[in-house]
Amino acid sequence: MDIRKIKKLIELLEASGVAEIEIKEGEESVRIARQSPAGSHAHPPAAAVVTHSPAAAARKPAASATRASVSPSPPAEEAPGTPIAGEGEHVVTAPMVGTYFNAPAPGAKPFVEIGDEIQAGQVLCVIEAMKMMNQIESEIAGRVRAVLINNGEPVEFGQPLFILE
Amino acid sequence: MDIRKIKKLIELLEASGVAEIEIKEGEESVRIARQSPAGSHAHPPAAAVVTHSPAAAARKPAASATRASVSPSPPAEEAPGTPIAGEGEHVVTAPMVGTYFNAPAPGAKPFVEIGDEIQAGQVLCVIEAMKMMNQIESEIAGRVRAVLINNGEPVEFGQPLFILE
Amino acid sequence: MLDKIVIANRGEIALRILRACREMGIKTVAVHSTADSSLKHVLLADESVCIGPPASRDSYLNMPAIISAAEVTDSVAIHPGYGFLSESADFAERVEKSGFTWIGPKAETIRLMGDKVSAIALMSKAGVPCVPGSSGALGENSGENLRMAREIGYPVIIKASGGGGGRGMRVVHAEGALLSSIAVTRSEAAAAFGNDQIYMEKFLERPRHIEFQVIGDNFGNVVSLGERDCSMQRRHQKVMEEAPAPGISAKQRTRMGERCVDACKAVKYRGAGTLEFLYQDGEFYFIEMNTRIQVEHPVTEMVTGIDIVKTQLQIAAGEKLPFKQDDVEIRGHALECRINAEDPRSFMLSPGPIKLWHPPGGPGVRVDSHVYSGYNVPPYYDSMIGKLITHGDTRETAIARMRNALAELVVEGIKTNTALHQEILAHSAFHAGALDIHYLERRLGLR
Amino acid sequence: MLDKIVIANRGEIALRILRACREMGIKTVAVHSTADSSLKHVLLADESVCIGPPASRDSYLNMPAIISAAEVTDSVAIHPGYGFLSESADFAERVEKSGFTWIGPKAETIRLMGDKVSAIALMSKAGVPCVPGSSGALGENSGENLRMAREIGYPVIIKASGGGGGRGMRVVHAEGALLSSIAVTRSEAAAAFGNDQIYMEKFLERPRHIEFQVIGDNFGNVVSLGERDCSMQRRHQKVMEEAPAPGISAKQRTRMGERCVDACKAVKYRGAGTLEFLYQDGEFYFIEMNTRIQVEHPVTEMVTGIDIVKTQLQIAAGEKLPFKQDDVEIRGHALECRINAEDPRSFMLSPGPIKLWHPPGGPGVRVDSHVYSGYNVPPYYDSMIGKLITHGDTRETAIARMRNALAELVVEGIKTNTALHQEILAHSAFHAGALDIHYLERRLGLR
Repeated sequence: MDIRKIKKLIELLEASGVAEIEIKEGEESVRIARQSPAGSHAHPPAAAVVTHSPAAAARKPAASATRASVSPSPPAEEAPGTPIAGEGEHVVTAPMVGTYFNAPAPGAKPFVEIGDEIQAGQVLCVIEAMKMMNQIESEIAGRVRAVLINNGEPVEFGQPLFILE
Repeated sequence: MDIRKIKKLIELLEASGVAEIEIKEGEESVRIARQSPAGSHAHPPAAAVVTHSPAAAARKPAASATRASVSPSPPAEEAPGTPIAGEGEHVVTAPMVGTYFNAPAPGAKPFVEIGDEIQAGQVLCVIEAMKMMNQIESEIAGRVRAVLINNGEPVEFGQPLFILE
Repeated sequence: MLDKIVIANRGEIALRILRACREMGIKTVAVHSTADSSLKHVLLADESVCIGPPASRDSYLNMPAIISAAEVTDSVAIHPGYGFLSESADFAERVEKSGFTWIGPKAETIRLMGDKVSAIALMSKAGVPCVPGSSGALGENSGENLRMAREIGYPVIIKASGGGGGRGMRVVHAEGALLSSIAVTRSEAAAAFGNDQIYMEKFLERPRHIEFQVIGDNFGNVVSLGERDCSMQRRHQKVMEEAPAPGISAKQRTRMGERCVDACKAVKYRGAGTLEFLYQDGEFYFIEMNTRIQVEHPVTEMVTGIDIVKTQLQIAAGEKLPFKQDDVEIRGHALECRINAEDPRSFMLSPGPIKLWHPPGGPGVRVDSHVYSGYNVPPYYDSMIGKLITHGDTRETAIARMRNALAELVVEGIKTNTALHQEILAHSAFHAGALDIHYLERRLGLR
Repeated sequence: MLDKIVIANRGEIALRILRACREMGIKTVAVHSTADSSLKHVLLADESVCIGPPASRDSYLNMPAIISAAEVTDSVAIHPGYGFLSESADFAERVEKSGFTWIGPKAETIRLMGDKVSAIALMSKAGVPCVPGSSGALGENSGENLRMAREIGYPVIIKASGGGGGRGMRVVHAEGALLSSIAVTRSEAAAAFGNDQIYMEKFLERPRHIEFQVIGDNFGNVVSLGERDCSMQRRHQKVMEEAPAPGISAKQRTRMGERCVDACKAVKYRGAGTLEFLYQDGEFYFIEMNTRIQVEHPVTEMVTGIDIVKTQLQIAAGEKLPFKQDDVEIRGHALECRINAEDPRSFMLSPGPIKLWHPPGGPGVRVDSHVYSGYNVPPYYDSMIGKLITHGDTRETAIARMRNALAELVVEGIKTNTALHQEILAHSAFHAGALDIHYLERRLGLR
């Protein structure tokens, strides 16, 4: 069960009216539950479409059988891993597909850590794609509020990496 | 183009948001248009389902391409041939499939005519089915306000025949 | 060719017949109950006639209403589909007496096959193997009874003529127990049913249900389209079917097909029909013949490439069978899953509105279903809302395609038995094939 | 077998590849643009990776992004589908250099066939017939030119090397007009393009588009799967396809198939490929080879029973072709209609949300489509939202089934070209078959 699969499950959960997903595959198992709906973030309208996609429903037959259909219930607090920036916050997303590294070399000091003040143009991380190390620079100045990915993990285009404030 | 087909087209028109249907088949052609929506009757809720049936849409592709989809517009005045009883009126429907005859024999005086006062149990018409002549009697007393079918035409189960008042 | 026909049925088979008619340029009249006016085939038909209220006895079983509908629409023939009046010899007779063509066997054939005793007698005579037994009451002669049991082969079952439903019967596995079992069953029968008549039959412990599809014309031609395996059953209802039957050799297929064809030729069988057998230890035992199209006919269509419904219509139009026995070739493997509106665990019916219907697609996938997004499944009739059929060059491919198809199928608003099919297909025993008719209930009982 | 592959495409072909993978137990990675996250195959895939923004050049044509996606997901191979990077020799090369298997021909083969001159040279050498012509600039020798035209056969076309798009060309129907036409075209060319080089080619007035499907493995085996007729075109876009091509005899099929196979064997062709021909007066003329799966591959699958996409995957996994030329048999007839999100008269694109999608069903009907009720057709890509494919024992049956299927198809919310297909199928000229590539535009022009 890799990260992308879990991420997709989280997306499915969010896009649906389901409170909890639990999956077992042989040795592995994963359980994803919503937080209480209090304080929920705004919901991208695109998700409503996904709710009704047959393909999405096919992947979660248990869910599709029980949930109320026509109007998707409002999504609860975002699950960990895909936070959305609040007021005065800026999300740095991956400009390319590849593997995320937080430091110029294994064991070296990370480019940035939570709480660091950074300048526009400062290197935040490296994404390795096709054996090339691509330095990812910040477009703005700010302070690192959150790092959203672990060292060495794959990233896809548009995936949130950091929250700056 | 027989009567039942036209009746079905009228039903399709009513169940949809379409203003007009025009069909040509070889030499024949038929055009069915709504009256203005003023004074429209109540709309049976079942018709809303038909609006969205793929089979129904398939029979009127031109209509389905242009009409607004999710909420069917209210149907206009009923087209001639399928009136619905108003206050204080009673519709006599066919209790069986067969051919309608308004008189006991060809050329004979009709059982009832518009304006006739009739008694409960009085014969209203004959429906021929499987070479058998079945006399259809009125369940109530009243006055014949309308005859809804022509002599010699086929009727189906539940088809309105007379309006009594 | 036929000009216009009445489709005297509902649901998926009515749509199946309508599709065949449209392909052949035959006009269609859909007759329906008041509950069924938004059925897909009613909406697609050239004409429709409402024939009665929801209850089947007043609509789909209402012979005068259906015949009247044929009269008022100037139809020339009536297709009964399966179920309802399809095996009513009386209806077939009335249809033909009213001057319409009955799309099915002659009334006398339906009557003959509808009676189990006359059907078995006919089949035995034509060389079709039946379940061996005493064919009558057992006598008191012990030596004679021992000889008979030895001839039938153990295990045998001793049944009280007055019994039934599992009562008044005793299975005997070896000769040593035969005479005492006969004596006990006889005295029990006398006590329980006031009738000490008993008889003896071969006992089949783990039979498979295998059936042969045949089709004949008005000119004495009859062809076998091979067999189907319908052993996957729950409460005698078929759940999943396949063709060809796993483990049946081409030689068995040919030999049994020939016997079925011979029996049908003996009665000048007309139209489509199915001879049902129990199969165990390499032997077939005839149980009954269905004188109509069957739910599971598509698996045979997929492996033979022959359109059985179209052929029914050609035969009814007085044409000769358009193929010969030598033209029939079994290619690949096909599976059918019956999709029912029911809870996959409790099997409770689940009627109501279907909010979203998204059928599967792609190569080797056929969907025979009358439902659509927005269709309301009425509570009055059979729970089947459609059939998924897959075909592949091997049984393995057909199974893989069915698993994909079931995963792609989306039905929202009502419950379906999709999960039951997925469970069956996930099990290695199904992949091994050749399961008996008790398999599914054993598995369901274990849960 | 391959463990996990990247499907480097979108829409129906991506779903087609995914279905084949699921049947074979191959894990799938869907790579997609930000506009495509709710594509059906993305939702069904084991994993998905967003590779860029909507514009194709930044996503589906973004070589590093796709290769990176293969890297981060530990995939072993990349299937390019059709369009996008499927015929990029550079991409095939980079994929293989990055250590992944390219599900397609060798990069050098793609390059060879991508160059029209080298492709024609190869085909000529292998005995595949090409359009006869001067194969170079015409000289001043009148006798020589007359002899050449006579050899090619009238009508011939004189073309300016510097011309194009219909300019600088002149058709000559008889010998009497040849020399003056050459002289006039030459002087016009000099005036118009500053280059008086001209050449001569056979002129095909009413050719049909007929193409041969081939498939080869890594062991030098190549098999022909017969031909398709794709003459129904609008602005060089195929609209409807069929197999086999009407009027092509088994002898022609075998002879041309052999020549195609010989040419492919000469380059050790690997994977699926299509040789496209113009066909007129009983003669084939090679125009180009497509080194990938094609949109219209299902019609060949339906008549041969061979799953071409599955075979591509088997070949990429290093397996031998699972069938021989003698195993390939053409059974019945298949049609394909491309369903596009466009106005059926103006051909304006019609993207947007699909409110209701109800595909047709029943025997002989296959639906390859990635859309569903609620899917939003993005405005960035090809307008095709699916393909209806029908198969029958005869061309007539396939046509009748397609007419039924088109009538049953419901797409609400966007416009589609369904009505255009219905018009084509209603016309007697189509029923007669063997129409040329200009037929549809002539008909559309008449309206």
